[in-house]
Amino acid sequence: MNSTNITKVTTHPTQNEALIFERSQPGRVGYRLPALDVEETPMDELLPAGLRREDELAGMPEVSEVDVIRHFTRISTWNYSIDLGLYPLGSCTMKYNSRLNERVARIVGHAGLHPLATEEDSQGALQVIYELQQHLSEITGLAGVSLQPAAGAHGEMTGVMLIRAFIDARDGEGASAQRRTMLIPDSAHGTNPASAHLSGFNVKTIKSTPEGLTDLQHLRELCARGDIAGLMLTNPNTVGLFERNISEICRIVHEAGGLVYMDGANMNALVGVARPGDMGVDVIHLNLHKTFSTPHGGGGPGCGPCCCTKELEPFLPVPRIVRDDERYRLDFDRPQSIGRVKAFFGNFGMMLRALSYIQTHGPDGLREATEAAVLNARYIAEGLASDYDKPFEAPPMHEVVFTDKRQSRKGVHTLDIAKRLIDYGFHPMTIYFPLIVQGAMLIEPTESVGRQELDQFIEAMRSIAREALETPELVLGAPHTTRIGRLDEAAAARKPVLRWKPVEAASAA
Amino acid sequence: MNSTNITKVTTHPTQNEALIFERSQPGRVGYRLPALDVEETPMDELLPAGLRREDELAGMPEVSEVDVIRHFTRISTWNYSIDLGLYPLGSCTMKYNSRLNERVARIVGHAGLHPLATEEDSQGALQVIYELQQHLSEITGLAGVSLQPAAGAHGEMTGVMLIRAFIDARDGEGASAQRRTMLIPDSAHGTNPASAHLSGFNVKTIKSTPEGLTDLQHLRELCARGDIAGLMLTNPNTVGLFERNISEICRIVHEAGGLVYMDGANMNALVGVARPGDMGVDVIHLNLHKTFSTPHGGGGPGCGPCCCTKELEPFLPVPRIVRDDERYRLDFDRPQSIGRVKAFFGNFGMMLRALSYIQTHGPDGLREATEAAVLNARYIAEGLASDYDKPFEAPPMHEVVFTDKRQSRKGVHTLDIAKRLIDYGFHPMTIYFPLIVQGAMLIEPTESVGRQELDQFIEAMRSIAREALETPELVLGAPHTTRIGRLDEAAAARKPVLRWKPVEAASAA
Amino acid sequence: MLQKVGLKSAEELFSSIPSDLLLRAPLKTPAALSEIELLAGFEALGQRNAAARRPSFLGAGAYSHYSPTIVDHLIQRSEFFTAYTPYQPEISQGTLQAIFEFQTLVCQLTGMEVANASMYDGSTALAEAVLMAERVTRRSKVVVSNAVHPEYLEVVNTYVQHAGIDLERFDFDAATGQTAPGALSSLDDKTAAVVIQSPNFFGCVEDVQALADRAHAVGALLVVTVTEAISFGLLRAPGTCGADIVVAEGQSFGIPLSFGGPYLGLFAILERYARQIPGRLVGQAVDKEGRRGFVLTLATREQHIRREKATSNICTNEGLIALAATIYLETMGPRGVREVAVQCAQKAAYAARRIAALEGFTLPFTAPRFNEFVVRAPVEAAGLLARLAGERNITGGLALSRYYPDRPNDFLVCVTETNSRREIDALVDGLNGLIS
Amino acid sequence: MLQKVGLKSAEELFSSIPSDLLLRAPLKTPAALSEIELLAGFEALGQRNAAARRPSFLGAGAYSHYSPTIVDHLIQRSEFFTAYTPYQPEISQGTLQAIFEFQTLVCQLTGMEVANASMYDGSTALAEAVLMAERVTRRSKVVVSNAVHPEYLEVVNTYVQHAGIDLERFDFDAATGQTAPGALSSLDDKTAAVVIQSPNFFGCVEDVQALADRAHAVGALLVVTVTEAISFGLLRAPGTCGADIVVAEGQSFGIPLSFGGPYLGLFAILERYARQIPGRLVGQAVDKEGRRGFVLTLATREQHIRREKATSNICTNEGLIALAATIYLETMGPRGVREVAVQCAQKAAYAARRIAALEGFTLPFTAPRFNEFVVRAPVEAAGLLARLAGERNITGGLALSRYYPDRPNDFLVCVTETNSRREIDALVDGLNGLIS
Ligand SMILES: Cc1ncc(COP(=O)(O)O)c(C=O)c1O
Ligand SMILES: Cc1ncc(COP(=O)(O)O)c(C=O)c1O
Repeated sequence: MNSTNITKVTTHPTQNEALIFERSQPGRVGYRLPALDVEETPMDELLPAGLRREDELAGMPEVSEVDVIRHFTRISTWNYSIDLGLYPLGSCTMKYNSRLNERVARIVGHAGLHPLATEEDSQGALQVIYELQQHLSEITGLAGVSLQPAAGAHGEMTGVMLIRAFIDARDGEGASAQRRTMLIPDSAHGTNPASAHLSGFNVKTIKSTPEGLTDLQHLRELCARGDIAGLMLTNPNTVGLFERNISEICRIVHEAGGLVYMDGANMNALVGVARPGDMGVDVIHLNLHKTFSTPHGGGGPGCGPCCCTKELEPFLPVPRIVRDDERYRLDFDRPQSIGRVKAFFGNFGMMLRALSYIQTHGPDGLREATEAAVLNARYIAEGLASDYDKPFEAPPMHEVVFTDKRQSRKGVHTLDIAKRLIDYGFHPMTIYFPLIVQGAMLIEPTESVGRQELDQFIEAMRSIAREALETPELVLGAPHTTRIGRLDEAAAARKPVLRWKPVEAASAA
Repeated sequence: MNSTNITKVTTHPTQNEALIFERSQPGRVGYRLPALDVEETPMDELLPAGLRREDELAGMPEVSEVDVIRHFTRISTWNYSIDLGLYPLGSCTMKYNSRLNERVARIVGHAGLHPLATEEDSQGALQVIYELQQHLSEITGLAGVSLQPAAGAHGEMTGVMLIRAFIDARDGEGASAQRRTMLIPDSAHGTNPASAHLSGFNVKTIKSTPEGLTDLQHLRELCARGDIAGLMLTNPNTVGLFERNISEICRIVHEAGGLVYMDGANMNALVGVARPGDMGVDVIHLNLHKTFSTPHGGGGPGCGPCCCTKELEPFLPVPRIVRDDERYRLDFDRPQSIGRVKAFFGNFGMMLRALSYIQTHGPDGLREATEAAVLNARYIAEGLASDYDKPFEAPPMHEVVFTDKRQSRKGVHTLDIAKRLIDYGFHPMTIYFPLIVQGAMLIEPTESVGRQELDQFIEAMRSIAREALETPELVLGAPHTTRIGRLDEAAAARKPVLRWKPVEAASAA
Repeated sequence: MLQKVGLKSAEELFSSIPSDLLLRAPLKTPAALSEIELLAGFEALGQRNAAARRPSFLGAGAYSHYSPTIVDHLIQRSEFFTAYTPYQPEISQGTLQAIFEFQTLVCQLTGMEVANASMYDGSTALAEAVLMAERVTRRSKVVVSNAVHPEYLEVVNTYVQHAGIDLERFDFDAATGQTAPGALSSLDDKTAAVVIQSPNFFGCVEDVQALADRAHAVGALLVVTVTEAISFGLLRAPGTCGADIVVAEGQSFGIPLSFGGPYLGLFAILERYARQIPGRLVGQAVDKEGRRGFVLTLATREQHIRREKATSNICTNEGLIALAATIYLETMGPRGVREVAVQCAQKAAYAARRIAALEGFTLPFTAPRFNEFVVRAPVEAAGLLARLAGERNITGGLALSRYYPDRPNDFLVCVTETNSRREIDALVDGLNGLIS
Repeated sequence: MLQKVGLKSAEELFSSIPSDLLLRAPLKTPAALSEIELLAGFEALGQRNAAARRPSFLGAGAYSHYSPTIVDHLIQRSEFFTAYTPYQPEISQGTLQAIFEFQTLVCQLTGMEVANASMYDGSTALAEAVLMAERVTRRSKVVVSNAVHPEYLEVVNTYVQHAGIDLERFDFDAATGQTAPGALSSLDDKTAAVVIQSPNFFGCVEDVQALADRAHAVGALLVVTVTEAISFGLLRAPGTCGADIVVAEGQSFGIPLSFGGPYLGLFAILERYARQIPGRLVGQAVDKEGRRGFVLTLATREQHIRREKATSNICTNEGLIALAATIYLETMGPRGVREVAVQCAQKAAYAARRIAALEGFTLPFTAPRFNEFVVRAPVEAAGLLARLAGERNITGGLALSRYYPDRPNDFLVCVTETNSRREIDALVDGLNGLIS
């Protein structure tokens, strides 16, 4: 007898919350507005009928306030979140999102400020931006900072465009047209080549060495061809290793006339310990939603500041936020600027949070966070070494990658291990990234977790390793404890259903 | 093979969150305070050593901020709550707690106001209290209102003391000493007799009729003895029926020289429809945390205003909040007052929320809420009539009581049905109250639920009724889907463990 | 739905109510407001509470302490604030475990053995303590210090007026401000309890042990009240000085001032009296598979079982506020609670020193203090404080004439960690400036 | 723990970093602040943003709308705001279902068939739309109206500068303020798209259908941008007027102004282009037992699979803001969205009427409008608005000289449901008073 079946009830309201559209009841409302307090203009005078919509927004849900509350409270329980525990998504730096920062971002003087208020009327906000720029400059060792980009990839695009603008200015449009190659390691995040492409570069891939580092030899070869605009490097790289030849790498690229872009997604391993600017890096983006703790929000918003050397600074997006004595102002007068990458000034709400993070930690706290992040990753590396294969020998920085080589011999793959981890109460690690590691499992604990929970995680992973040997079907069938099992993603992509439709309409279609 | 066992993992962090004391790690802190900014006084000068504590608060937990966040987020998931769905605890009026009211209560001008600020400095708060008094007076039809009591039982105590003070004043201490009997129906809530006792009354129980109403004959008999101070009556009563003889009841009690106290816990059935003052009631308490939607908070805080007739008003607790033209002030000059029942002015934060509730609804909205609450209870009464026995014929007001008579023939009792309801995703109803109904199941849906969910609830209850017949062991063993099963309450009471102790201390003890 | 239940109109829902009792017109309450309007209205009312935004030295039973941001955030989890009393333990373990932690923390702070799940506030907790002392000792006289918060005394008076308890008052030493064990002349074998507050209403720390010894000598209990619970961080725990019942106002643990409530009554006792304690108790339990959980326990003390013979009439208590205090205490931890206490005491000492040095001002009491002290001004205090508020925008403290007409020039100053040195200096300056 | 991993000191953690690269001194960032100090600091900065608390008639791409209280409350559920992109569907169904609802709502509002899970904001969404039009049509010329938000135009310029796309601009009619189909002279078979905004930057509602017809006649797409998304509540949906791609700024749906971000890019298209859409898509799926769930889908368009050949480089999007907009829209419902739109239009009409009646002021454009309109003052607008702010405490609108030096006296006024009649009257009074 299967005890799950007899006791499981299939009508549980929280477990079966429908789409809001399916809960709609004509006539229900969840809002209350004040009555119109001006003389009404006849509708036809207001807008000709031909310009008005006629469908009365049919199909939008009609529900009460408590319906909405229950709807979202219920479906929220289907999510894992940092506040429930370790969220070891490698490369994503799922650290604790301080509630203080949320409070800061909601201060009326900030949250209620219109972006087109005059400089005079927005001195506080401009100061926030200016100070954060200063701090990020200090942290990265790079002089120029723009906070305009909305996320990491956006910062990449901005940074790569800086490189292009710089080279065009340096070499002249004609000559620089010969430099259209951007080197990117095979281990890089997908946004790197995509961003390079957006800026009109051709991507060439550099190999990694068996130790997991950039292949210097290959780099030299590629650089020798005279067409390189630059290199996009992640450091520590996406397998969690510091590119110990970074200075040499920068030298090679620079000597070949190129510039070095650093993907700063992994800055949580470096803040307060080492600075990209000191390594020879020319441009970097940061992810405030990783290193500086602004909430990931189920997929954003982010903020992807672009930091660069003095030489590149003239090319940063306009407007720049600058200080004249005690006054902050917008500087649009940057003739060499690549232009605007976003309306207004970027994701200001995230800047408030990041500044709050920096002020809360102080210089020592920032360094301590880095130390803890690295130590925690080391601890996991050590704890799992006996049960999982590590593709690279070197001790990792803030994240560690394993492969499923050993487990896959029994037919258990990374995906299965990840899903089984859910049963153990943890969010899975990043899987199948970086691409250069077979069945990669990239684990980043961050500093926001204590030893007790690290031990629980290690124990869970080791237990899964044992299960993979002894009861592989348990792992292959996971997760067993969630509302729904593994979903058929292939079928979903084959015949995509991307929106809800009313039953009649859906069946008619 | 039992599929639960193979897939269930016992180390799940969220499911196994320990007591915070068990997570303590020496040296961890979760707070940050500014540095002391005044010259330090040597400790011995500040306080003699003999007055200082020496234990350094040993045993208190040392944890980080994220530890605290995860601790409470995790254990919170073990709770059911209104926001997850219907919470049909009869007599408790678990209606939706508006977020707007929470926001109102946190407005700095209110939340940051010290209770001993001068009248001049607290006019806004005094106005809030005054206006709420006025509205509650309008709603109950009773002239005098004190918001000082902190909960329903506290309001009862206050109200009963008013009765005593009134009688003492009317009859003179000597004569009134003969009137020490408070009549209370057998169906009353336990706080009623307890409050009467606190005020020095002897409780006599009145029987209910087979229809579930106060036995008028018995009431007359008891009143005939000349010693009654009053009657405490709940209306609608605790089986959800309106005491249709209420006017007659009041007449009988009044003629016998007593006063009528109405327990207003069930006012959600009457607001905007009928007023206790019009029925002849002399005193009533309200539960702002029921009828007026202030959050139940896992067991409080509440607010239990006491409303009374003009005749009783001089006896209300001091200070009264009164208005002189445009100014609000505290009136301490009430020589007949029973005195203070609480420091300061009562649970002001709850008053803000209740006032917000009244303002949000408006007169029509208040009545509509009442109608919906009653209609929903009727709908459930109707929906369950075929599967559960109803002890009383009459259609219910805002709540309906059933008995387990039919189910208990198969050995399934109210407790089992309640626990099984958990598996169906609902909080159980109030059980074994009122005491006059065998295996009472008292169901109060409130207005905060739509038909869809009522249907789900009815379906769940009917399904349990079927299970009780077909697979009673399923019901007897419930709940099956919770972290823990039924707890051994008897053992817990026999050898109570009421606090955590460090392991050494605990084992030494 | 009306149809489904066999009705034709909403009116018919109320057919069991005699028609002469039915309201014929809508209630005369205000018309429905939208969110925008309603918020604007409450904001405007808040603006009329001038004291709420002013640097303040008011204490006297309600204290301005900093509450870490996570406290208010966590209590707003739906799962906590929209649940009720954990009657169904399987589905309320979050609340139950939090209360169990709360009870433990209260024991640790007070040095007592058992604590309940909360009372309404400090004042009602004290009243219940007096009633409990009578139950435990079966004696009827209770001797109460005059240095207990005057509003607490009033509440005790109200609660015991019909309980057959004689309240006697004993005085404090006019020079030290401490209650004088010598004044306890009337203790005898009818005395159920001696009731004190420490730090007392005037901010003076009492010699709890000496008073406990006096009480115990006649077989009476010592009931200790604390209004400023942060003092637990620095002062000897009453439980280690002979207290039998400790009650306290828990508002200091991260709870907003909110014009006096909701606050939090702490109630802690010795284990041997556990079955006499009022209010709810949470205890540990196990399920059939031996898993630990928590339940409401010793319910036979309570009104829903024992009715008029219950240890109290309390039902709804201060659940969410107790949760807030629990989160506050766990976030602050032992170090944090101690540091707040030390800062309060240090800043109060600084303020007291500076005020005492002003021409014309004296501190009438000499006893050791925690964070409150009485100042005697050269002029009538209420007027002085009103001018300080109006001209300097500082709420300088509480004019004692509110409770003690015979102390026209005295006012009570409270200093906490939220008062910056700048504020203290401005207070001192203001007092000086308004007098000279 | 250091020991456990075989290290003696924290420094050793960084032994793979060449020692000459290691920082020798602490960072020169500010010293750590406590919560109290930090909040006070940000409050003080907030006070210096004078515009935030003033009645305001600023719009131009960012709008003051009322957001029901539950929106901000619900997005603060830990389960939403501390989760990330739903890579693991079994443990992210809350986020996924919410996005699926979001996509549906965006389709309903725009009248389009497919919407993605969000872009950074309206401006970048427009840039991506231009890039997509090029991909879809394999044509390289894009014709953009001069009445598109100037900052959006700048962003498009930046994005396309290396994409081999020629941007051509076409003008609006100086009298009506609408883009003139007649100005679309350069359309040809190299034209990938015609790009317009409606209501346009000057608040004028465009004749979308006519422009669509022109574009379609040469096989080009019509891209419609909307900065004031509440206009969907009243104006014909672009999808019913021939639009091929609709992008919008979703900030109007309950998102705070927050000095320009985070906002929300809406991106909606016809189904046939689905595999060319940038950004994330959530689709319906089933598990083995046939239960419905949701997953990220059509991932082969995206950078993590397709790398440089992806439809966009976007990864992190505006998840939480999309959630807020979803909650806003579901709370308001069709009636609420429409009522807000109608109130905006009504109040703007009232304001326009009153201002137009003022001596010296004119409204230069005659086209139908939604809730924004240009006013021509008798004096230089920036100075007038500065005086209005300083003397009357009203932010009267946006001086168009910021973007159009040739329009010194023009300013753009925006009126929403949050502007009370009193505020509008004060604006009118102020303008009148400062001129006469
Ligand atoms: C290594 C790396 N680079 C770039 C990115 C892109 O950042 P974003 O998602 O903020 O656009 C990510 C994040 O997902 C990343 O992990
Ligand atoms: C009928 C009835 N009377 C009185 C009370 C007591 O109210 P409170 O819990 O607020 O003290 C309750 C609530 O539990 C009740 O249901």
